[in-house]
Amino acid sequence: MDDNTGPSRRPTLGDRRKERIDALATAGTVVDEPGKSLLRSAWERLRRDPVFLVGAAITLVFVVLAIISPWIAPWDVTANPLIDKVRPQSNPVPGPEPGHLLGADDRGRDLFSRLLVGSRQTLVVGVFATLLGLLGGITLGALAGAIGGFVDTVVMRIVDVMLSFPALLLAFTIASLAREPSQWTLIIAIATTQVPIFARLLRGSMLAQRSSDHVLAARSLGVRPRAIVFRHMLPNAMGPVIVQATLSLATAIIEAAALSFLGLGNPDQRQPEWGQMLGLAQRYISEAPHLAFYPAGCIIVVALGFTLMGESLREALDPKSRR
Amino acid sequence: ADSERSDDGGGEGGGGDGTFVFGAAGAPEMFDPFYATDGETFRVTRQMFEGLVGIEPGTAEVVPELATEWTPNDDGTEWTFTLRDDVTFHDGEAFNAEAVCYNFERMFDQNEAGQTAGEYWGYVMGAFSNDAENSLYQGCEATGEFEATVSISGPTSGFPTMLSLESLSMQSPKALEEGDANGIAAEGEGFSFPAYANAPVGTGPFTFGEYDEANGTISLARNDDYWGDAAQTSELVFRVIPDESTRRQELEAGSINGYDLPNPVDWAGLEEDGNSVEVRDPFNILYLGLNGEGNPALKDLNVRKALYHTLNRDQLVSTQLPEGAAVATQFMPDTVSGYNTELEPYAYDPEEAKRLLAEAGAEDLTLNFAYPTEVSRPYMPDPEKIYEALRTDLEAVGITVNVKTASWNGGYLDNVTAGKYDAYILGWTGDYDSPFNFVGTFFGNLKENDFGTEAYPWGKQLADDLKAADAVVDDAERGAAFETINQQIMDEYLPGLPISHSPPALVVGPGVEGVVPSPLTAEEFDSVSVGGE
Amino acid sequence: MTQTSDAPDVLVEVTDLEVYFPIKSGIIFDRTVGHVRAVDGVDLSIRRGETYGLVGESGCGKSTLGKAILNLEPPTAGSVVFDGTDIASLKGEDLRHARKRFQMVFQDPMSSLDPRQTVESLLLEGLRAHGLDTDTDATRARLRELMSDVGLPVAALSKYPHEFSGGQRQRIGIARALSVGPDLIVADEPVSALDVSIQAQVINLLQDLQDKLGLTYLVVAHDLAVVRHISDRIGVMYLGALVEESGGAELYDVPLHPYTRALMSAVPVPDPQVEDTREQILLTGDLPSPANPPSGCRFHTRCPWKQETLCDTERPQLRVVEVSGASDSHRVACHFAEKIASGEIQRHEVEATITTPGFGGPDAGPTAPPEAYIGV
Amino acid sequence: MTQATQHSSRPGAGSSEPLLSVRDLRVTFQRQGEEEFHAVDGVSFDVRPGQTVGLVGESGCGKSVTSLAIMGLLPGRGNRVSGSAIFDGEDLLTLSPSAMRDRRGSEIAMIFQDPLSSLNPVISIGRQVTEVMERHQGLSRKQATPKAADLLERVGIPDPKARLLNYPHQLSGGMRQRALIAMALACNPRLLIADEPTTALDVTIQAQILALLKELVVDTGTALVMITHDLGVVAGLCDEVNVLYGGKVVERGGRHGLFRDPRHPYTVGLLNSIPRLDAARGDKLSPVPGSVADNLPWTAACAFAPRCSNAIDPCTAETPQWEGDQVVGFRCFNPMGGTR
Amino acid sequence: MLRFVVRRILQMCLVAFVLSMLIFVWLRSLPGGPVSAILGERQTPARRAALEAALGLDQPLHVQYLRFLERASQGKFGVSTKVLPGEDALQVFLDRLPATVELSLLALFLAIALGIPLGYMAARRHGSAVDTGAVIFSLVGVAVPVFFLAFLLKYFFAVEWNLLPVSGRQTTGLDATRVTGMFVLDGILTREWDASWDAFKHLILPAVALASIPFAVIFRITRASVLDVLDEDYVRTAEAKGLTARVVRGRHVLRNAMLPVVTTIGLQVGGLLAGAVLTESVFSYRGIGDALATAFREKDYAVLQVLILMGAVIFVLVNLLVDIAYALIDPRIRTR
Ligand SMILES: Nc1ncnc2c1ncn2[C@@H]1O[C@H](COP(=O)(O)OP(=O)(O)OP(=O)(O)O)[C@@H](O)[C@H]1O
Ligand SMILES: Nc1ncnc2c1ncn2[C@@H]1O[C@H](COP(=O)(O)OP(=O)(O)OP(=O)(O)O)[C@@H](O)[C@H]1O
Ligand SMILES: [Mg+2]
Ligand SMILES: [Mg+2]
Repeated sequence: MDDNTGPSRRPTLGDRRKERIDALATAGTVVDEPGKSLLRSAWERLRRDPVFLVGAAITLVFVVLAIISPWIAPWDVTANPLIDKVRPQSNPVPGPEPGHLLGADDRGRDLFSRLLVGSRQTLVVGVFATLLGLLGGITLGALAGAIGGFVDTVVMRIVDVMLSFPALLLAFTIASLAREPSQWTLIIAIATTQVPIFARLLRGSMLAQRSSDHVLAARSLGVRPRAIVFRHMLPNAMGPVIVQATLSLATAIIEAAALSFLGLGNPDQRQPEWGQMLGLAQRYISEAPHLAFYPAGCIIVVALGFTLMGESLREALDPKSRR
Repeated sequence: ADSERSDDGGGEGGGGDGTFVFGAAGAPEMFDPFYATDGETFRVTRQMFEGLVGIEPGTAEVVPELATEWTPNDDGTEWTFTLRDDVTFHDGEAFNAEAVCYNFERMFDQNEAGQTAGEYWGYVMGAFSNDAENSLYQGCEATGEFEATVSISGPTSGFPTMLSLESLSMQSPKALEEGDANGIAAEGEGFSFPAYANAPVGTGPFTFGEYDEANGTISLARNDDYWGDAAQTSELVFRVIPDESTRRQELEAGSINGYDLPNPVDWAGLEEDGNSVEVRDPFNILYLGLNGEGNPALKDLNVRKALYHTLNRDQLVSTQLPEGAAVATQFMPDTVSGYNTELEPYAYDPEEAKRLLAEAGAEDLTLNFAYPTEVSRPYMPDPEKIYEALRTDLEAVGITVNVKTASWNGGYLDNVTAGKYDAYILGWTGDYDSPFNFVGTFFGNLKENDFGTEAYPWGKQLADDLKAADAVVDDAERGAAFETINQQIMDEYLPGLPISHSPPALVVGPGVEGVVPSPLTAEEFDSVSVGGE
Repeated sequence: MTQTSDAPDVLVEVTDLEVYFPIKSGIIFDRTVGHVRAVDGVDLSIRRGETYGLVGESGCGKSTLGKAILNLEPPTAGSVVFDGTDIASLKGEDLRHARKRFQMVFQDPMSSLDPRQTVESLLLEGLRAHGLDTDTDATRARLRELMSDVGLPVAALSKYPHEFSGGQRQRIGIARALSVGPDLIVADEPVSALDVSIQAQVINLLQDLQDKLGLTYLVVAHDLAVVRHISDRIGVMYLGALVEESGGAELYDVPLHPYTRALMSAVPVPDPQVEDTREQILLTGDLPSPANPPSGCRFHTRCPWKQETLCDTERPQLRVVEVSGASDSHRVACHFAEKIASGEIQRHEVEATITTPGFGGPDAGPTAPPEAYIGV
Repeated sequence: MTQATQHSSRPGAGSSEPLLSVRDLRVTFQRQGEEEFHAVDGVSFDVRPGQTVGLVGESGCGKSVTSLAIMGLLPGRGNRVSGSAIFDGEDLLTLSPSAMRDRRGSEIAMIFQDPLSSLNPVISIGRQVTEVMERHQGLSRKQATPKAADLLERVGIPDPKARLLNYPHQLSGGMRQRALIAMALACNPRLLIADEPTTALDVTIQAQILALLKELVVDTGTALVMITHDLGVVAGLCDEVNVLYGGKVVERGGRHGLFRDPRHPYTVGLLNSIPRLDAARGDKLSPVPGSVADNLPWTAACAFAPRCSNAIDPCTAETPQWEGDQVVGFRCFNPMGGTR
Repeated sequence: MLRFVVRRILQMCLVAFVLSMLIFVWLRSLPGGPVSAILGERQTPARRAALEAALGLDQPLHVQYLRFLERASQGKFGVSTKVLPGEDALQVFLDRLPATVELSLLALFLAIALGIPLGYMAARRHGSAVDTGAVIFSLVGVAVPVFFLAFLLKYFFAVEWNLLPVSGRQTTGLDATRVTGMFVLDGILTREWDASWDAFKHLILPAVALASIPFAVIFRITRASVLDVLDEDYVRTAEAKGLTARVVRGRHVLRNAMLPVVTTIGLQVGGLLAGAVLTESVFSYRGIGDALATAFREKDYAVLQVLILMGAVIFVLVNLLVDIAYALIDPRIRTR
């Protein structure tokens, strides 16, 4: 251990040094601090982020309402208790009265109950559309990202074309293709608009994963290709997709509202849905704008909740923005 | 450029200088009414063209217009029209019997494309020159300078009332000739129209100005050489404003003087703001169509009656339809001759309905019941609302309703025609005052009707009865025949369930006078004057 | 020095290895318009139990060569005979099974570990892939052994990579490579991402492991001092090809290639006295683009000993030269190596030329906006 | 303050007045929901005209933060800076932002580590050079352009006129770093701070850049603060070396003295960690064990104690004080060599 | 660069061809069709069949498509059935184009003029109340249905305060010379200032409504992009050079931050076309969107085909322009 070949003298270290090296090398204490997991530190940040908290609160209230609304709604949404008060000219939409907080709609159905229960359809459409979109996007993106080459080119060309269509127009096209509109047409239409976004996102991060060292390492270990895709690439590539999904929920809700506003939603309009309520309100916009105001407000607030949550989630998870 | 607002024209009465701006819901297709099919086009051409016969303002009654009188021969196959002698076309051409016959021959003698495009002629006359023996129209002869004789293949209630149809208006032979009016051609998926289609020449109180396509305005100018009373405004402008609430806002902002089909909801508000809502007499029928082919249970008359009893039509009419709407007792409104005043509406009686259903063994009836979207018709301003009400009633007696829907042009009509729905809502607005135009349209054609009457034992009988009644020359006799048929239809056949008649309205702003609402939505604006603010 | 015996027992024989990356471009469909010659005709052999060091400037193809040897980057041409089998021509399952014998250690200890796997599952993965985990107890024992080999506590098995420091992560990476019991380990810049003190720890570890397990190393690095420290033999790469190869000490004592000389003289030594007296051969300009390499000797554009003839026309091959101090395992690819060594040819100034980095890749479109907003 | 040292002769250290005098510089980061973190913990050093001062240390020891704090370029929120940095009689830390802007680029210039990301990709090299002159020398763009070409020539960029029109991506790493240096030199600054200017470069290029910097210091008398983790670079370039650990200077000396007779165990450890080109193969290196993560807080101990082979009891109980002066010294209870 | 443009144009042709086929098949596979639109309640199987035969719709799909191609090769894209019956669909498109161009340009201008500064401000004050407020505001822009926004705009600005016209493109009776079809421009060209002003007043409300979504998108991209750039090393270099805040902001931050924004603006053109459908309808604004809405409702195949196809072509062209503009700002692409 001497450095006689070196041109300069260096002090030799005492015996304690060897001990220490050995001790440290074998003990090799596992450190906790430096690389605190991204998720955990993200959570730490989120917990204190007022923007996130507001978003989460809105979302939570909305989800809870959507789940329990049928039980807490004061009226059956399909019943029309105030029908006899409706007069197309003199009283098109009965105003508030005891028992009917916000009055009724144009067929005497309790408006408040419908708004409340409307959250349910909205949530169902938003969630299912996003889930379906995720499913499709993940499949396509994973195919393109995992196989690459020709498959990638073909899939991405399709995705690019889909992306270049304005989302609403695309959804509209899909929805109008259905012979009979239903809630599922709506969901599928919106999911379709989400597919290319998720696909591109996933494919991008899959590609990044593909050329990453840890995948190369797995490959050099001789891990089977399928295991590489499912154990290494996909899980690591999912982060941005998940964040996007949160944001997509907001878009899905807005799009669903727009489509059912255009009459492409559930043909059974007895079950309330905010977009469809907005659509109905259009006829009364001059005389009873509140009919449009409530559902529009609900849509905005809920979309806001998801967006705020998604945005702050994205910022929290993005190492770049952790300044 | 001159940016004067349109509403400040003076209202000095006859021959005033004002401009009347009317908000139309859609753009006209073209200006040759012969090839046109839609109300927005007719609204414009109506101001420029006249027919041999006209309609008394405010009613559906036929009155003399370019012909002062007409007489049929005994079997009603030859009609002699005495024409006005003081009429010239806008281009200065004289209006006379030759011009009339020229017009008939022009309409009759269509090329292949013209036969399809000349929708209304085909509809009322049945055929064109290439299939002359099947045509109602058989010929026209100028029997004098101002006397023309039109022969038809057989008597019908529709003749000569049908000549009041906008499509069958009189147009200037010279202009027709020069503009190659019949030079229509099929091209691609549409028809290309000759130059004449955009340079119409008629005899009416207004002459064609210009169609500013880019701005969506059609302007007509007063015809100062009009044979009748000159129009009250010097200019008549139609502005295309597709959105309903925008039309209202335009009216409120004073930039238009009136518009068609105000939302019933707005009527009260509009009146409050000093506008006047002119409600037309209903000339339409909304019915619930039934299809026994698709759902055999419906073949049972009792089941159909039961369905009828479930419908709370009084409530529907009072809560969902505009004021002035009425519960229908038969397949035509009371303004039409042949209307049977004796008929009573089927009562709202769920108990009776249940009993009848039970009797027929159809307690757990399931209906594929459809309504159209993306449409608003005079007889159903909002189909979904009406549907919802009907559905609620049906479900109340334990009928299972499968909700079906499609957009009006996006398959609804096709599915109705193809019998894909067990039940559907649809209706009809009369073209002219003729019972056959209602019931004949519905059941007169045995092979092709939406009710599938061919499958019923009485179907052929009904069709024959209708034809026979239609061929009766005498008005009173014919009316009686139709009354009988109406009663049979409602009591014995009940192929569908007539629901209601709705009054469409139009609204004009303050200071506008002289609008006479027409049940046929055939308002003529020459009598309209525009006052100051 | 742990030089092997006279009859060299060759573990890896690389012949004429080429790795070209196509440059794609086209109007509607992309076609290949050229190649990046990342590795452009390399011959080398690695003996069993030795450490072969590969140095060169960034972008000269070291990593690509390392990966190509392991068939992680399919070679365009040439063969890599590993213990009698040509790895370069292996495919699919055969290749996968063969991987048990040769492993890789990466530069960046963080990115080469899957952040979502515990150390245990990272290590198990290799065992599983090769059916080595049949017996649970044996597997557990094996994991313990691995951990102690690389100097980590057993408790670390249940942790995730982010919970370790850089040096510890590199140890995990090494353990992973060791897990399947390979003969050859290719280490691509195993220490360049680490701080000096950690770097030294890892270097020591690598040496210990070699002694203990009889491993053969191919160490890729741009730091000549590191390579020199751990290698028995060193290959110097320039623009896709070896320009010189010899034993470590000999390379330092008798550098024959002008590039090696320049490289050697550029390495700063942490000793002011040496620094003050050191003669530096400053190269001008940068490494030319491998997509468009210079003709003849690849180094002629920057060579202070460049001659009027031969250098820019003929590509020199690796050869053994007759120079005092150079053994017969010392090969160099320079036309004038002897004359330079003897001082017959003198150094001169070189006019710097600008090297444009990159190579005409496909038409890259504009940067896409953040994906998240596309849906709006 | 005396100038004489027993170890080093200082070429170019003619002036006795320090140009920059950093005293007790502290930078504390406070991020939402996290504990305060002292990235720089009382650093003091002097820089004289024509002198090259090195700051060395492992990653995270606070080198960059020190330089950014002096330049007033620390990211806006969440940090606290105290102490002083007297430049030419003024405390840079208390200067108004606009006064600081006037100094930056003209009197004090800085070169960063990554030449690609430190150059604006969408602005031509020429423009990026001239804008400094426009800003500080009141030149028009026309007037500045020939000067910019001269500058590029001076930092060894061939065909400078043509290069002015190039964009960063069209240059190689070495050329980019030269361009960055040209920008820094544009207004003949009196102090140049180079934060790891060669770390991203190859050795051959590094040699070129180091030679260039050396030449500049000699030619212009500019003072240079050289930040690096490479002791080799320091050995070749610096007159004075500061070894940083955990945000504190743990040892300072002239380069000859420091390399010959390092006192702090950390310095020794660093030196022993480096494989040397001129050493034989096979010798085990003797690195500092453990990693920075093992640090103790300076407030109650020597941060290095857990990794220190020389640690004695006080090391984990007290903060070691600075032994020495502004020229040489160390911070250790149990230094190596023990001649002192 | 030229190669890039050629490449994109060829790609566009290919896309247009494929798209034309897709649209063709798509339209015809939709239920309903022009026949029911023309016949309405008078539809019977016989009349349907007759009309279908006359329009050639009874032919097998591939025959129809071949016919379409044949006509298209002669520059005829079919005749409108409902939007402007008898007119060639391409002419309908050309007639309607200026209106939409005028409207979209103003909307885009508004969206940019508001979105970029606001996005920049929000990024500079990242996390502050201003930032959050701006994010919420932009979200409202996305979530409020156009018809509702349009109603409010019309109600207040036109009806209540009588500041602007309710709908349409120009006051009726105003006798303006038409040159390009863009009324504001026409007024300027012919020096009919009042016509120009009048047309401009008609543009404001629809443009504001149309701008609501692109504004939100541009705002959010700008914000994200500025946040990214502020973190870049070269901004720090610029600061180290002592450049004034204004220069740092304009030359170094904004210019780089604009790159993704420019792309976004290109993508927004597609959105504008889609948005125009609703906006033009509620403002009775006779543009492409209005034609598209009518054509869809009335199943005017020829017009639908041409409008969608041309919309795609415009979209691709605009994005080509954007890419060129992009290359002009970004030397990394220009000098390739
Ligand atoms: N997948 C690839 N596609 C195209 N070119 C590549 C690819 N991988 C590497 N190259 C190019 O091949 C050349 C050699 O790359 P390589 O990574 O082997 O260099 P290196 O010597 O390892 O450099 P470094 O020291 O920077 O790691 C470089 O010019 C690089 O740009
Ligand atoms: N903006 C910041 N916010 C919080 N902590 C920071 C910030 N900038 C730096 N630090 C912390 O300050 C410490 C010193 O950082 P600094 O960048 O000065 O290290 P360095 O010596 O330059 O290291 P390197 O060699 O990696 O560049 C590090 O622990 C780093 O994490
Ligand atoms: Mg490499
Ligand atoms: Mg640093």
